[in-house]
Amino acid sequence: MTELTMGKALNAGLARALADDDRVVVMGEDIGTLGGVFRITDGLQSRFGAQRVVDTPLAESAIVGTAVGLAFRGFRPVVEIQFDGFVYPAFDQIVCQVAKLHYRTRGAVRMPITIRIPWAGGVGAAEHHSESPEAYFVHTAGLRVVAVSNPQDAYTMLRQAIASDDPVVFFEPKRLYHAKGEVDLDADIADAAPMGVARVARPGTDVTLVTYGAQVQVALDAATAAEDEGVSIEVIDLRSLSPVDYRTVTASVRATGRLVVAHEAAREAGVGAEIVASIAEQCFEYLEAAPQRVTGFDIPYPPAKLERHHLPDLDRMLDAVDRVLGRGHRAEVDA
Amino acid sequence: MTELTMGKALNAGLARALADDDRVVVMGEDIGTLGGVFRITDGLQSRFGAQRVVDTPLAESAIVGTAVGLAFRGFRPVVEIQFDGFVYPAFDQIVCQVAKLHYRTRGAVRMPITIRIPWAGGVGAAEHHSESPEAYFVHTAGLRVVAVSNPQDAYTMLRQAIASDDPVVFFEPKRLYHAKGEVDLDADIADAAPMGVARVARPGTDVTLVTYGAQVQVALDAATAAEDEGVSIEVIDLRSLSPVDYRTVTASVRATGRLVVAHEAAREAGVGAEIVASIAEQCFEYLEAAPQRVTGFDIPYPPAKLERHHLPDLDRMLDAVDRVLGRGHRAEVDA
Amino acid sequence: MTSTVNEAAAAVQAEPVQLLTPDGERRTDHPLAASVADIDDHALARLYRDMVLVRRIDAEGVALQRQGQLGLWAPAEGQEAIQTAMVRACNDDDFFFTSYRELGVLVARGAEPAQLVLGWRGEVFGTFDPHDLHVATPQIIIGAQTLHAVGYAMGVQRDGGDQVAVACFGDGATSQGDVNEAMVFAASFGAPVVFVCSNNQWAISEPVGLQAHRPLADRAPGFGIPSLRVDGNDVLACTAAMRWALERARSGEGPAYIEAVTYRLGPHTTSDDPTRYRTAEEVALWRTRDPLLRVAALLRGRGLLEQADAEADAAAAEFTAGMRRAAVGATTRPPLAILDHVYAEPHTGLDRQREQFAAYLAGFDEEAGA
Amino acid sequence: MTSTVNEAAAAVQAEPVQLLTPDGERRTDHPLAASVADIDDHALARLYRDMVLVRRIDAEGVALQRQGQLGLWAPAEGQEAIQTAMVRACNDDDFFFTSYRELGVLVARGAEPAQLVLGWRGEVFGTFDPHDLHVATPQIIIGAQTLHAVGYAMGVQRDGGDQVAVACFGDGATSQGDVNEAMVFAASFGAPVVFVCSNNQWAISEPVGLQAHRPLADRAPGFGIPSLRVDGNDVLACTAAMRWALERARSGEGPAYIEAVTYRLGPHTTSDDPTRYRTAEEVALWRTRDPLLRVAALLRGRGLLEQADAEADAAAAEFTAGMRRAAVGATTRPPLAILDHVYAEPHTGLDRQREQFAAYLAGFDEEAGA
Ligand SMILES: Cc1ncc(C[n+]2csc(CCOP(=O)(O)OP(=O)(O)O)c2C)c(N)n1
Ligand SMILES: Cc1ncc(C[n+]2csc(CCOP(=O)(O)OP(=O)(O)O)c2C)c(N)n1
Ligand SMILES: [Mg+2]
Ligand SMILES: [Mg+2]
Repeated sequence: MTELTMGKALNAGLARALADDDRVVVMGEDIGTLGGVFRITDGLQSRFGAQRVVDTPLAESAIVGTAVGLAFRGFRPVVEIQFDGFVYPAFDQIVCQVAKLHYRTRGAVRMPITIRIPWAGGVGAAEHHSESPEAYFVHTAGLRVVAVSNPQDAYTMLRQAIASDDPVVFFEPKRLYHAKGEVDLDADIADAAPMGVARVARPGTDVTLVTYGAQVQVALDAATAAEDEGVSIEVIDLRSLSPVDYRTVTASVRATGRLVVAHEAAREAGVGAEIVASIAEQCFEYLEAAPQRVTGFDIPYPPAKLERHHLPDLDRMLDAVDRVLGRGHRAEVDA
Repeated sequence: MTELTMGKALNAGLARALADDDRVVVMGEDIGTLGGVFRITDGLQSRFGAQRVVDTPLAESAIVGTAVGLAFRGFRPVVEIQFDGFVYPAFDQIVCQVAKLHYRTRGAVRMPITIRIPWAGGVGAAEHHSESPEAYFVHTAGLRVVAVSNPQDAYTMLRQAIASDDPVVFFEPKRLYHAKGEVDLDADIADAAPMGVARVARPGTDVTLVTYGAQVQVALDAATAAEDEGVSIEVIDLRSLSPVDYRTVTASVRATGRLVVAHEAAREAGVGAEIVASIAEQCFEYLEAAPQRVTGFDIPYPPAKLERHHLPDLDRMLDAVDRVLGRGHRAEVDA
Repeated sequence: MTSTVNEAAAAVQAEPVQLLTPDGERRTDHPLAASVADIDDHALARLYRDMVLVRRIDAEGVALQRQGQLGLWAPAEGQEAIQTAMVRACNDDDFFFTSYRELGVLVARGAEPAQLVLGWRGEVFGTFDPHDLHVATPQIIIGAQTLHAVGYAMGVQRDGGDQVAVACFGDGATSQGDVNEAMVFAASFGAPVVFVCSNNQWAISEPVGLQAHRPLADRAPGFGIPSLRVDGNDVLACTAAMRWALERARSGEGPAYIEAVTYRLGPHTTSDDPTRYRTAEEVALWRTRDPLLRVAALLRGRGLLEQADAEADAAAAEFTAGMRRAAVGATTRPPLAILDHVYAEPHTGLDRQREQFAAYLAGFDEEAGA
Repeated sequence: MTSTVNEAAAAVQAEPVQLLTPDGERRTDHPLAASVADIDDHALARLYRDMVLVRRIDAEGVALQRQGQLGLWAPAEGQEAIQTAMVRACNDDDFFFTSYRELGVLVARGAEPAQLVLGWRGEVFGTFDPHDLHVATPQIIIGAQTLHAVGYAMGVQRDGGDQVAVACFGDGATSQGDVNEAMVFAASFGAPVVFVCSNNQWAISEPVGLQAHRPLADRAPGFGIPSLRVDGNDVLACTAAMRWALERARSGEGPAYIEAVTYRLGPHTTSDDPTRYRTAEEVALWRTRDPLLRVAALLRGRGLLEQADAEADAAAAEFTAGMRRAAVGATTRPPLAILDHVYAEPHTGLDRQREQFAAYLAGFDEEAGA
């Protein structure tokens, strides 16, 4: 085990994938000489050469579109979208090509493309640099969508994503890039939990709190705080947003009878809506209270100085926990 | 009252908007000389001139992006996206500009842009011509999203959308373009129900069936069929997908205790997820059974010869109604 | 000011390159003529047969659509020369990324009759394995395939192959961001890709003059990509242009661009009514420039036409009969097939939907049985 | 072949237009010189003061960021000439659509100190009413604003105004689909828009040579848009180019394109470390081409420098003090403000969220009170 930041773990995962399979090509803006604006690809170009770690011209649709062509030729492209808010120019190529080509060709052409996205807020950034677009991709059949919450998952799941024969949209919470954790760099990715499986980050008995990405740590903190008040929260880190590991989520809700889902993204038709709806359908008779969502508001991501009011925090999570326990001392906050 | 097809009602709505306000400009591919591939803009260019009804070069991002510029200059652009599946190249301009400019400028710049989208399946079309992308826009704060189900709404709501100072994504179910209905062409749009309000398309007491667009007719047929079996279905035509008129929906569910939501779009993080989640939250104590969704599968839209298996139909709606009534005689179909 | 301002090089190439006149005369005075000197009368007869076959297949497609056997068809009539020349100038493993209209590419690459009809019939999307024909599934999203071609060519650069990628698109497509980005990437990386714009004068109802006020071939040089504007109804000029472009690309000189000036003689698709936006005179004028007529005239002069026609007729009769059989005899896949091939690897969400859908369908069988 | 193949007109304009040498000599031999003959020494002194003010404001922005008063700053150092010239050549109601780096445009249009800092501080996005300054809120999505400029110009065509829209973007932006589509639409409609590409040699860490192997100005003519390549560090050449472009646009001749060859002397933003991707020598070389130095040299020769510097110093001192006050004294809006202005009209969904958020916030007050 080695202690690494999430950023370094991702770098190690990319290096390992590049070393293991010469069909892996890493592409994006500023990822070569500079090593990426977050340095996630630091040193990779000098180690693997400019043919394998490619600085591209400034055009996201072309980055993804040429990745599709590389996949036609048998490569495994890993593309970096510089910030979450810059994925939209590539949306057409992602939705109409990356997601659909395997279906269109009835399996004759595979799209083993990994789309890495430095993601979400909480870092005091400018407009368009703190977006949570994951629901768009979850709603798009043909894609797999994952979100990591710690260095070990970052390392392992990135390698799994690159190894997957399906396209994977890979969300990296940028506010955790500097967070440290133990990483087993030698573990076989086949032995590790598959990227489609959720993780019970903290067991509990009273309330199931489902979340992903940077919010996992907030949820764990909320669980610790709640413990003092005698409430036992089970925190589930989804890891995979599409497909969702409902086996793990339903098992928990069947035990607790209460569900809170938290994410930074806007609420309307977000991932939380899907989780609440699926659980309402699948665990109706187990639910003891109305499920609750703690989410960003249905607004454009606000300016940096105000972002903390938009983001779920410990108080808002605990408020929702109170509500789901029927002891809401504040007005309902989220609907 | 005049009997009109939905296509002609839309044409009349556009003509009226062009006549009433010379700041209205209609733009798109093939909408001028040809009158649009669906003839929705038929005759408008010869009547209002090529400066007001504009055939544009073939580029959706530019169509929406120049509409933004026209809005900066005080115009009210109405753009046509030729088919649902061709909106994605414009996604960046819609999500980052159209939806956010009013927020970005704290109200100094308005985006009264209407984006018309011939929409959804059931017409035996080629790939990319039968998409239901509405959830992407519902998840995008700053947009209003509406879907029409009959000629009168088509006429009135299109005029309301154009008159709105907010951007509106306007979905027109192409399989209803030839469906006829009575239209009051003289009604004042201020007197008509606002576009944000849902409509009880058929009252009922046992189950609330919520849907929109072309599925409204399917739902009404299902309600008729169910009546024979002694089940009374209340059909709600949402009309507005963002915001959803929860007042109407919750009132119904509080009365029936049972909810089915139907749409053609894929299920994961779709509009149905939002409705089920919101109702689970807002009407928990009224629900007598797990809500049910009847949706397209989580697959790319399938080839024409197979599309009927993908689309909700009377049988699948009745199956869900049976399930929500606890008398499912078939296996659960949707989850 | 004229010495300072950059204007597109107006006079470099006023007229599209033509090596075979509408009267069937070969032009040998043109600098490009030498590059097709090896194409003798018999080779021309083969190209002619290819083109006639495409025309017949196209007509059969339209007929099948009119008879309700196909949902739609996008006619290629009038564009047979560039489509045929493109493929014949290539190696078999050069990879094509085309739009929906490049019927001639599929035919020249040996697509089976069923592969030409089952897509338009709405049975499946892709009708062939792209790796078999070295042709990607025809693209409907205008221009998207040009980026795929560039990416493929970048792959060739990386694995040391000698293939060239060919990006085929229309005049309307030149307005799309993707097509321009494709030129940026191709030029930046010097990728072995050939851009072939079939300027058939119309993008549905929009004349090419709405997309651009200048020849489309003028666009590429500013991106650092040399271009040629050729008579797209002249199979020799198209061949010469392709050879020039392929040679450059294969020898590592990077991308090249061809504008083939041609005409869509038929409607945009069988759903389209072109009389709403263009005159009968215009169509009549272009009929005089028919790519088949000029080769026929030449072959007639050489006494080779009759045999070429007979051979083409025979091949076409067999092929179109196959199309008809394939359409009429098509069996639609079972409902559950719509859930196949969404993913390459198992997917718990979809597996669950499949199970439930199967049970639902089985319920009907039970009902029927009961 | 050379007579047939289209290559970009290589020799039309080898060197960027220069009317003021780095030594401060005015060139009168150039065909464009006449168009700025009216700019006498005093007018040059005014331009100089404008540019110095921008440089000082820029330095203050960097300083405020370093002191933690701002979250970020995108330095404009080195690009003052084109930014200032652009605005000064325009009418007050010509409308600018810029990127985040066009500080000089905002300054020349009279933005207040607070309007230059509150955005970078993270208090608000738009700091001014675009209709007041006739400048759109600076754009972060690379290239997106170029389409807005074209649309605005299309609006001018429709309401009969005489304004011109100016689209400002960088060298990196030229690769984006949107920028190319903007040229397509502008050319197609003959819209009164001027494209100004500030080629500062770098797009973050990527040299312009990665985006294009040819001068960026070569791109436009193929779209039917004439272009000029000018020394972007030469305020006279920039002014001449803008006058040429504006004159064309205003008289109905359609769009024009200017590539201003300049250099970003500072980092991409205050978060960037340019030593990772470029050499000190390169920066030193460009420092000799500083747009301020050459005007200063001329003014010094005319005995006007001292006064111009004194005036600029005074203006800068006042302005930067205002920036500091605005930053340090900024009050962050209350939490509920994040829900304002999402829509222009009432929205039931958001109204409900506002109510609930207000009640939630009030809960804290009660707790605190209790
Ligand atoms: C992104 C996108 N927008 C719109 C369409 C609808 N559409 C289909 S074909 C066509 C015209 C294409 O014209 P051109 O590129 O000249 O090709 P041609 O059909 O003439 O071969 C249009 C607008 C589409 N398929 N994709
Ligand atoms: C669509 C999009 N992609 C990526 C970025 C990230 N980004 C910000 S500035 C920049 C470089 C822009 O270079 P250039 O156009 O030359 O302008 P400059 O910064 O040099 O003024 C990049 C890649 C962005 N803002 N928007
Ligand atoms: Mg065409
Ligand atoms: Mg730059």
